[in-house]
Amino acid sequence: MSEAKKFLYVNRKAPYGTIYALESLEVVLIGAAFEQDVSLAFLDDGVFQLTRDQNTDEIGVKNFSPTFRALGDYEVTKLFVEKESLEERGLEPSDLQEIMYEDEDDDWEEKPSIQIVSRSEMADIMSDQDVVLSF
Amino acid sequence: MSEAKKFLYVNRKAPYGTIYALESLEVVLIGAAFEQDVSLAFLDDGVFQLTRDQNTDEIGVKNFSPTFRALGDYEVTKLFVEKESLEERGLEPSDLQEIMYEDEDDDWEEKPSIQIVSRSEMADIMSDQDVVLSF
Amino acid sequence: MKFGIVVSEGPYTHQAADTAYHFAKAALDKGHEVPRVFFYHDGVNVATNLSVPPQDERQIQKNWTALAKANDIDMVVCIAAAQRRGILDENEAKRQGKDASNLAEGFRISGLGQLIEMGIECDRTVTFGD
Amino acid sequence: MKFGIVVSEGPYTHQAADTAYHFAKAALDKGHEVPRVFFYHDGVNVATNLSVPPQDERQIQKNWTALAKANDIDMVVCIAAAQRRGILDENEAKRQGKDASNLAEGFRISGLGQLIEMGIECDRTVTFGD
Amino acid sequence: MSTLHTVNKSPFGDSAFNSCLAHCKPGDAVLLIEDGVYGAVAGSAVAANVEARAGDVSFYVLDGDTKARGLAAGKLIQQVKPVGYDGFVDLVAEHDRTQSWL
Amino acid sequence: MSTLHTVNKSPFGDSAFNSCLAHCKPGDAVLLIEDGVYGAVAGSAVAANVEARAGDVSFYVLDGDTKARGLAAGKLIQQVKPVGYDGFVDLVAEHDRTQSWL
Repeated sequence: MSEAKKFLYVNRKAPYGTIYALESLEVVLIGAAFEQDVSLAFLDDGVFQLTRDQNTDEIGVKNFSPTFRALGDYEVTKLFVEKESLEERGLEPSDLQEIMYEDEDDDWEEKPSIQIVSRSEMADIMSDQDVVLSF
Repeated sequence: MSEAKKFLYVNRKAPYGTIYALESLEVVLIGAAFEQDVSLAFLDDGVFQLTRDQNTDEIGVKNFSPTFRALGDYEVTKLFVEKESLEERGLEPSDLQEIMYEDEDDDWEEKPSIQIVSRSEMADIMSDQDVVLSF
Repeated sequence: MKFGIVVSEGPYTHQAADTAYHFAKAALDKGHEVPRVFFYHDGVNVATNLSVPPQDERQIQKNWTALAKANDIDMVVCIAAAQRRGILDENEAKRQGKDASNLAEGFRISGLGQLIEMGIECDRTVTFGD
Repeated sequence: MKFGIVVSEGPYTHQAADTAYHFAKAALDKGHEVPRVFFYHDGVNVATNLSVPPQDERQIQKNWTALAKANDIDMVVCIAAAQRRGILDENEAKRQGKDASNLAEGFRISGLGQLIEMGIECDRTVTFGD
Repeated sequence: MSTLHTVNKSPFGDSAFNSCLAHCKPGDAVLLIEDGVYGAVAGSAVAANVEARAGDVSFYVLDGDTKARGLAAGKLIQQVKPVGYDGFVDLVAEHDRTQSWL
Repeated sequence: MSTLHTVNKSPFGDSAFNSCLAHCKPGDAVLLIEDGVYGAVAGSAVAANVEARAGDVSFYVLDGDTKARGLAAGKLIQQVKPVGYDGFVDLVAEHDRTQSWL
């Protein structure tokens, strides 16, 4: 197999109303085993996937938001969240759950996986990929 | 059975990209046999259902737009199209196909089934129904 | 009051079938009647008995089947929509020369007239879709 | 060039499966390769062999089966997505205790790894969805 | 004679909510369900559209759907009232017809 | 290094097209397919957004989809070029990656 490719998973849809967010996460988890260079983009309604304190008891749908916190264990550590998308939706970065990973290159220091980026930075990230998978 | 109910079929989606427009039309055709008071509303992207000169040869999907012209034979003669929706989409009433019916109460005179109405008139039509089916 | 319910999207992909289920249950709990639920568009896919979701997810088809059984709900699947999407009862499978069928218990396949009839005979019609 | 194709929506309801089909055909006509098509989300419903659309509509499943046969395309249906939606091959049906299966000829059921592998090994990956 | 409107899609991704607001009449009610509940978030780019109609239209949000999405009551526009599935049933019964903005 | 963006939903009903325009870069191409072709209609409420980017981004429309929807060439924004499925394949091959705005 050739060297690692850059994979970007683009998340533009809200959770629960449709299954795309959950099934996207399932791809990310499986894909982690392939040791590619993986990034996740959250923009537009996709930023809603990361809100804290999701409680799905009343709607009877499985709450998959804790799974995002496990991504670090799969070495998926680059979650880019678009600032403008948050603002338009009345959200602050503090409305998102904390997602951490241990950086093996920096004495296993705990670092945040979520990076808030501007729309223009998001465009740069998108244009620097080999494979873009949209859900 | 009690007296006729007012049924409104609301069409807000474009044809071909999704099947809703076609399957909505199938309901209208079957529903015509029940002798209720039927109206069709075309607003938002639903106005695109009525454009003339649709030719689906290249995409391999069945062209169902001629069926609208048969609605008069089923005594479905009230097709309300929202003016503002047309304008936002760069369409004129003349971009829509002609759909006629023969008015049995007026010596079978040929009359247009499409009535262009304002958004506010559309809201009045919607609020004067017994059953609203959205597709 | 009599509530007629339309389900227009498939299970799991859209929340519509879930919301419709919770709505029907709440209506029945309040003493209303739900004489019929009509499954149209991708909603017909709710009626497949071949769905095997993970154990920790809700069982959408089984929940509907149980609710209908307990409350005598007539669950109608549109025949034209079902044929396009591959939902067949035994008779239809035989007629079409297919050696398998997949319509779950509690659902029946019929025509769009049942939707109009529901609209006429119920006090309220509520659509759940996308 | 090698094109990998993802189909994310079900047949007839969305145009995605049609556009993907025409795209794959055009790529092959131009001498490109289409080693694999991956069916995910409602795209798995393309693979049902119980669909019986009206005679005057296109036969989406049959068209894909024929294209794959003629061009040696590996058509993979995601197992997790298929189980939720009721698409089973014979083995899976047996394993789940179901007495019917509905996976059409030319499709095979496998895991999401096949999607990643396609992304790695193809020069381009194109997704058709909604 | 009044109408219950339901909206189930995010107002940021889909035009259904705005179209609903443009077509509902004084005395009508709008119930936000599923991804439609995002229309009830305070301080968003569409919040002003809700506030502008809150005088003559009643706004409701399906409680289970807001909780699922992590939207605490304090995050919501003040004039929007939370209801459960039972409240949804009452709203359908109280209004003459229900129009789903799909 | 450039990207082909595809948009398959109407810009009047869905925000995907506007988000695509806000994220594509000079030298990229945008191909409108399926219901996305409505974004190419001249004189619409979104036509100005296309015209504003037409200097640095190339716009294409899938010909079969415009014909299906009754959009004659004369109805389309001048800077948008029609292509067939074969042209779609070429665009994918010519750009380094394809991003679908679903």
